Amino acid sequence: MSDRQQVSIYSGEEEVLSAVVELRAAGFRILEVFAPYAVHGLERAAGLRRSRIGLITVTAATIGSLAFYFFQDWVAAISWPVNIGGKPYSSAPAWIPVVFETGVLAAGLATVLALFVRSRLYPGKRARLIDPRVTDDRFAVVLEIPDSGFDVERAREICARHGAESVEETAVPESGKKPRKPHVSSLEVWR
Amino acid sequence: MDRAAWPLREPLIAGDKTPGQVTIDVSRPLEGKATPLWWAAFLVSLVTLGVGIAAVTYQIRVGIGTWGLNRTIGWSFDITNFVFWVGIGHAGTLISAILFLLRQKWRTSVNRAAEAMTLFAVMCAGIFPIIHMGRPWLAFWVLPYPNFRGPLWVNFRSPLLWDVFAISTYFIISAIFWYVGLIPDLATLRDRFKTGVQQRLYSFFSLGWNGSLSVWNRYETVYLILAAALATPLVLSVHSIVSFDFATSVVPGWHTTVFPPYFVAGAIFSGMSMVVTLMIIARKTMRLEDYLTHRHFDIMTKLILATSWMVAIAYATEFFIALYSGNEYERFAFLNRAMGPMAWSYWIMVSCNILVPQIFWFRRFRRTLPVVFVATIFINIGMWFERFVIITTSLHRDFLPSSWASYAPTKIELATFAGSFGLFFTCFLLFCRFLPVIAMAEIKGVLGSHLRPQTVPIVDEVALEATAARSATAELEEVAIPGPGAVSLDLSPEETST
Amino acid sequence: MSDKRYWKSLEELDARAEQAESAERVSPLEEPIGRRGFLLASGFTLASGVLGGCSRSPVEKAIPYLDQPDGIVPGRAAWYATTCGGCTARCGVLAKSRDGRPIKLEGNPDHGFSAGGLCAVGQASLVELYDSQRLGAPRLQGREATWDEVDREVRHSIEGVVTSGGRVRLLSDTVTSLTEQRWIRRFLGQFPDGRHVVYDPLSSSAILDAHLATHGHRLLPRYKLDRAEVIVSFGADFLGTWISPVELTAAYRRGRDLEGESPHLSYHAQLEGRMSLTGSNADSRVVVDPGDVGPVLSQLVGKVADRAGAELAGFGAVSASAVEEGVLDDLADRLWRARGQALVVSGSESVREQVLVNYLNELVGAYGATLDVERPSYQRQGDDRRLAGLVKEIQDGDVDLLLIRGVNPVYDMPTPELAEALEAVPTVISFSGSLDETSTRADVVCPEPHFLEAWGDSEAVAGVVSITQPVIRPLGRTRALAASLSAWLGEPASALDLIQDCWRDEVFPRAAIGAFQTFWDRTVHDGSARVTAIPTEVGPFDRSMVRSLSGGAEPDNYTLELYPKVGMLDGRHAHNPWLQELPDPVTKVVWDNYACLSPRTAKHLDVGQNDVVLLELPDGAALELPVYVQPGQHDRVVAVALGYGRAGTDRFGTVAPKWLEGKPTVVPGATVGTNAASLASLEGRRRRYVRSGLRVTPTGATYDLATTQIYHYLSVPEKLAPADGKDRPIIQETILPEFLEDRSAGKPHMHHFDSDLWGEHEFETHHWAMAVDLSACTGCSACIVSCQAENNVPVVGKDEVKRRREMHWIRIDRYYRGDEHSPDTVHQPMMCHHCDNAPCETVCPVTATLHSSEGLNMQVYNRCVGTRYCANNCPFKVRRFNWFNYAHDDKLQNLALNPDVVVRERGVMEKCSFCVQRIQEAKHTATSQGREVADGDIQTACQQSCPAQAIVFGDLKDPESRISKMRQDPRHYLVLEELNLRPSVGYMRLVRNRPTPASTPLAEGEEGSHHG
Amino acid sequence: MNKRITTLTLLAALLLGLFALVPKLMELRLPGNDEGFEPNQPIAYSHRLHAGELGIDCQYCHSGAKRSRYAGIPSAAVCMNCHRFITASRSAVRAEEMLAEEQGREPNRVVSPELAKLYTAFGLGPDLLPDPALEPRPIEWTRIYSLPDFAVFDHRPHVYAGVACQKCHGPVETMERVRQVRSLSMGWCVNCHRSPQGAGVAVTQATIDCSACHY
Repeated sequence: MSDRQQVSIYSGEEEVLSAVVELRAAGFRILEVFAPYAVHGLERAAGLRRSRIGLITVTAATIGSLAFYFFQDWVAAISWPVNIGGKPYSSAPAWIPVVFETGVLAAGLATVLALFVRSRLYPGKRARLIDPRVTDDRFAVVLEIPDSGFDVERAREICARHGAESVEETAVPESGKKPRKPHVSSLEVWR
Repeated sequence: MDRAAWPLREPLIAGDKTPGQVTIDVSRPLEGKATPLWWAAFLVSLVTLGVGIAAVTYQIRVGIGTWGLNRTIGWSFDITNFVFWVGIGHAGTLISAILFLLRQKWRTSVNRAAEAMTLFAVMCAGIFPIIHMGRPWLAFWVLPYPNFRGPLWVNFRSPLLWDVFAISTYFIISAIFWYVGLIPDLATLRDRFKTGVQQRLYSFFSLGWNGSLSVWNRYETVYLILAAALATPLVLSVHSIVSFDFATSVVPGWHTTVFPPYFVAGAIFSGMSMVVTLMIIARKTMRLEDYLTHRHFDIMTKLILATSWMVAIAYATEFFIALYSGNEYERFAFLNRAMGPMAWSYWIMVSCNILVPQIFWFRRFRRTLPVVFVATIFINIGMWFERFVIITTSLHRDFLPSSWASYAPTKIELATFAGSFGLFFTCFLLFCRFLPVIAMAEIKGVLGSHLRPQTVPIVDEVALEATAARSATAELEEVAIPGPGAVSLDLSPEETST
Repeated sequence: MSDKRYWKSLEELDARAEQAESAERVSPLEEPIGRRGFLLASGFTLASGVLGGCSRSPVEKAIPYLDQPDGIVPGRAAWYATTCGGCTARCGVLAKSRDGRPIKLEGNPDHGFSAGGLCAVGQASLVELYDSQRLGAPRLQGREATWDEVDREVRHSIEGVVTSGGRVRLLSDTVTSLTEQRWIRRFLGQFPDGRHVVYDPLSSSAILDAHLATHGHRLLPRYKLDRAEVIVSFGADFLGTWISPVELTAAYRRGRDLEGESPHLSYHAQLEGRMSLTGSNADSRVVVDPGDVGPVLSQLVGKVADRAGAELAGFGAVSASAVEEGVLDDLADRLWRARGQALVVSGSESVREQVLVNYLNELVGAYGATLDVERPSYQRQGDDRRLAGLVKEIQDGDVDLLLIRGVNPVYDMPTPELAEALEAVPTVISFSGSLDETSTRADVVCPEPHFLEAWGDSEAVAGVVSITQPVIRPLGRTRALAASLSAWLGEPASALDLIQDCWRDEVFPRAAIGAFQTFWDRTVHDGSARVTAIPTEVGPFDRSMVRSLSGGAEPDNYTLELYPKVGMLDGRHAHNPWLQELPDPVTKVVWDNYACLSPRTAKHLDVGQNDVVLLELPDGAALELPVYVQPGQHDRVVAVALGYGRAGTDRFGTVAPKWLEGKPTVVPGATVGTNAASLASLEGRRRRYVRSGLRVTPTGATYDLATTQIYHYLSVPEKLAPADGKDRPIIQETILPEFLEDRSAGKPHMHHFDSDLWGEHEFETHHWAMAVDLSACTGCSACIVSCQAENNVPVVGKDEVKRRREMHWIRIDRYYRGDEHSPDTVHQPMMCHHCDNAPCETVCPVTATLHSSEGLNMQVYNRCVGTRYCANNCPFKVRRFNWFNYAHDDKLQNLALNPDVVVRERGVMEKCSFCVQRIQEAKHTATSQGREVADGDIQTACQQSCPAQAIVFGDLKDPESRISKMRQDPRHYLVLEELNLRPSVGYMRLVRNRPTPASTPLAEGEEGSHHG
Repeated sequence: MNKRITTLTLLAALLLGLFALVPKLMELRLPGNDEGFEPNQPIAYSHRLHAGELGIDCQYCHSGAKRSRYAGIPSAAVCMNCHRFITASRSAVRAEEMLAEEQGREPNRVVSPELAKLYTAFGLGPDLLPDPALEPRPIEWTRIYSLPDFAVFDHRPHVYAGVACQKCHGPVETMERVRQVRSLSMGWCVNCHRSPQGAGVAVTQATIDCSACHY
């Protein structure tokens, strides 16, 4: 793992998109891209997989719904069955609204929690910014500079061709955690 | 508007904005001193809220008898306000979630404010079921918590309990949705403000967001899940459940199966109107003319017109079914609505909800904001009266003529109602002052959309497939964003991609 | 109640916080509380509240008797038979006493004539015992005194009068007590000119006088309504306020029994000018101006005499009358056909009319059959002629010593000069228990105890003697009339001794029993005893006074009819909050009197309900009153209730809850209602409550009346009526001929889907249910007060009623059907139906209302959070909500609370519980006796009090129970059956005794409904 | 790193503190739960002596239990049934007798200080004869078992069902001073009603209808 990286800054989404496509095609390894807003296609251009957070949503929804279905049935038919309006103790149709709501609630909470945990977002976290403008209107592409075989000129040339405002080589931030699982994308560094 | 300059379609955002300008424009109201107009509005809201708090405090101290209710009419202003606010609260999620699903890009200008409106409206709504209780200090008894009473649980058959779950879920999910949407903007603000309490707060709540693409990737998925899988069914369910309060009862005029869709349509109708009202105010006061263009109002008023017709059909259906049912109590209930002692409320409802929106057939009115403003206010009055009609006129004359009664609100009720507006606007004004009213990160994404086709360029795709050997390209699937023509509400023909 | 102090509400917590705050204030830090200080204080109070809540509940003391009296078990009620003192009817009551204080009165089923029921007034007289404004000590010249002082003073006056030979007059209402009569005789006997003048504000003087004319004896016959097949009443409100309503209602009911193999229904025709409770129950009601009754009676006499073949020598000419010939022919036919079983009654104050009534009764053979003159009633003995004489004497300053007992002439005499004249009487002694209009003008007030705290006796009906026994230690230093008189005669003795003496001498010889003590003990135990009546010598019917009457009311002017209201009577109960809030059975108005106008008259005068009109009589008497539009009233009649406008009723100003928009029930210095006594007259030595020549003028002012019902018809307003129904099938009724053919006659055609989507819950042990016989219910409203007393139902005040928040658990819905000028009236008691498929239960979020294993719809107050959803969803609207804390304004009246029923906090829902406390008590009693609960063990409060026995309660699981059999009766129906609520309360169809269903023209518009 | 240590230390301290609070927290009870209430009574009446040692039946004094809702606190007259004759403990009497024998006199009446309070309540002097100076005054006991007003408890059905007094009141016969041994919470009532066999009762289920207690 190298401790150097190349950072190029762009001011438009078209520029960054084309730069990323070409950089990757040229065999450069993109450590991370920073964007002020979601640019369609950029994730895929940078080689990211789709998130599987949806699985968590489905699981949580199922658990939330089932738990509350059985809880309601237990409350009404087992814990303390009472005759309410002559209805049967197990009045399944009446449980549906709450089952639905608890399913949605559990799913929503779990999904967002998953996002935060997976992306290590937590309140009060100090943001590690590649450039103060990336939350405003600039895009940044971070290339890995391997210990050898990095064609600095080529990289600079591609970036400049795609409208990079600046291209710099910098050190990988020191406190950046080492990736726990090396096979996972090195984008980890920028979490 | 010079249409020639924009060959494809009228732009969503006027003034040829760049992302940086968006940041500047949206952040402007948050920086520096508040305008006198803001202060005036805030003070008025705060005073109204104070009046409301005083009224509620008085009511809780003295008794619910300080409301004009009686043994026949157990609910009136309280639940009317509740349903009204819940209805208002529906537009936020609708605009955010459903329009997001339908890829209606114009939503980006209004979704943030609409979501905030949802939250505040649900807050206002949630207050009423609590304070309408005779013993609000025991409101926690509606929660199923373990206890030393046997244990004694709650009654899951009660629509009111469904409400508890529906409203709290709706509030939580809406809050999450809103907050998740805010995170990138908070980060923008954090980085724009260099110091100060505000900056520290933005920093705290922006969760260390740094715009990294991997997080954006996950974020987009979560946002889609929240919108598509959760918020959309939720928004439909919540008002359905609210309508169950009435639909599952035996009261003629309440006991109606058409209520769930009727209530949802009504909620969207009223919510949209409220959004339009607020956006017109925000546009003027916060100088967001470029972001809230006539096109936005054009689309929204069309939606209002459509939902107005849905509501009209519901009114007609109700009447028809009552007459067709052969149930004399049911028939009477509806005749009484239209011609009984409280017919005035019925006719206010009909004129505001059905007649007034018909002006939106005309493009000229749709784009004349003062007209739109007045019309939407009338619609909200009408929608308030719709709930009042359903609740009060059904209750006031039910089965036994001996128990028929009439209703007039007391000062306390009026003050409480006003107070809920105070709360709403206080929250909304604070929101305008301290948080970006326009979703910057989203609007930046659609700035040039009128010039661009909607899908990711296929050429790039092919090149990518071919060259990125290292990555697991096999797993990359076409992020097939449906062409808007396929599923669009067909309200914005301009959106059709070239 | 015990003095437990749990904090159960925020207010109480706040009250503690205030205490804590005041503790804070005495701290030496004398600085004004700043923000920090405030926070500190609020934090402290909050903490103290929380700690107070978490630590030990407030410590209670338990103070047992030092020596527990025999027969008293703490926590267990004891029942004592006694005699009601609510009016002069003197019904038998059972007083329920818990821990030494009476908490409920009920009818005594073993009593000689009242037969188990008890009217609203009787029920409510309980709360008067705990009236803190009752006098607790005698008064002398306007200040409190001791009995010794009073006795010395009175004896001094007596001596003076005895020596001077001055006039002594005792003015009292009807005295049925033998002991009192004895001592009055003895007391007055010591004076050369001592006289007892009996004065009934609700007088039957004309009947007594008429009998003097026709039978040679001034007597009030006993009316045997149960024996009458045909009852024709000329304005006599015998089911409401006339002579002895409980007795008469019970008898009326016995004559109208539809259960059993041979149902029979007496025929009741009512000819009256206003809509009385009795008229509302009549099979046939004829509207006639009371001023026209004379000619109508004469004509009827002519027709009946015709059929009887009686000669009418000297009767005089009979002219056409205000009533159609055909109607009178029909009545005459019916009377004649039912001779020997027919009865004519009249509430008229005219002796000449009453003589005609007597003659009619004589013609149809009522005497000896439906009228008992040998064993008459003593319930009303007032003599208007002597009263008029006394008034003149007083005004002339001829009376030297005046004793006033049980009446309030300054209030209810039409002679305003009387008050001044009284001042001029050298000595006025009042026996009033409170400071009323008259006793405040008395020199000496010797308060009598409430009937629940004193010994007393009575012979209200010849041959039926009853005992009044104390059920509580007297709350004040009061003394019974007989004891006072005996003390002044120099023979002081306790009331008990005096009664026993009297009974030993006068009553015991008439009883066929061995020993006095046995007789006494048995009578005290039973409450009443039958003894040989003192024979009344009645001569043969003397026809000489029977003269036809002609003339009639002037068509250009209105006729004023002053009438007593059920509950308020002559005004002696005006300080009773329960009765003030008791809806009038017909008008449903509370807390006020008003001028009843017919709908047509109201339209003619262009006034509506709440518009104030000025009533003026030719003699100058005038009064302003709000209008109440009364369907079924004669167009020329204006009816005004007596008994209102009592001094001191502004005490009720504090009854209603105080809040921003709350209005006091009565403003300080004002009175509840208006005193209409000034409109009466004492002309011709006769009190007249019917006055002709009335002028009515709208004043333009308005005054809000509070009613518990604002829409009065069974049919919905015409313009809102759906095609298939104006009349709601809530009341089902039929007519006798159809009923005799088919017992299910009157059942409407309804498509009823009688099955459930799910299985029913089984009730294993009991399934409590109730049935109300609409043919029996008269609407007298006794059940309302009985329920109020039993279940601690609060009084909420006029403003709350106006806001439609009355709290009565049982109400009586009164509906008119048909033409507003002569409608049919029905009374339908409505209470919680305890539906097995209860809509209220499913909607409660906290399970505060649910079904018991015995079929009860339970309302758990302490679980209720007060969403009111249950009330909204109740089709019968029988749920009541505590909008405020409705406390007794008179704290002493808290002693009337039933400790077996919890007092509900504000913010909770309440409703009829089927008297679950009685069910529990009966079950526990049965358990302790090792048996099952038997049918009839449990009587709900409403059922017990019902003079007509219209309410039946019991167990559906017992196939032999009365309720099970009633549920099987084809006459039984369920209200709103089509909703499949499976209510446990059912009704027995109303059957009217008439040949054809009355034509039912539609009601006009939305009369009577006022929407603000 | 320092930060992490600080955080951990703080967390540990918090946990430790919570752990220390546990016994205190265990003592905290919900409002209305007066379990363990053991007040001083105006007369130090010993249930251990009367019900335990002497074996007097509970219902001898608390006779309301099968006749009424309330078992009742006995009227002072019930005490006098015995204490008209027994005025002090046997040992005290014997001591006086011995002393009297020693001094060669008639033994004086010995009145224990606690019983003296009973006699005073009756207005009796030291000689157990009415003392005109003393006004009879009932004894003010401190109530231990008490339910809120909204709950009705009736002793009768429980006594007739054969529920032993001790089931709810604990081993009163061993208590010198009576202590509330049950929470009297609704759950405690209901759970016994659900399976009354635990209370040594033949019936299989007692009612758990709300209206059994709340009306």
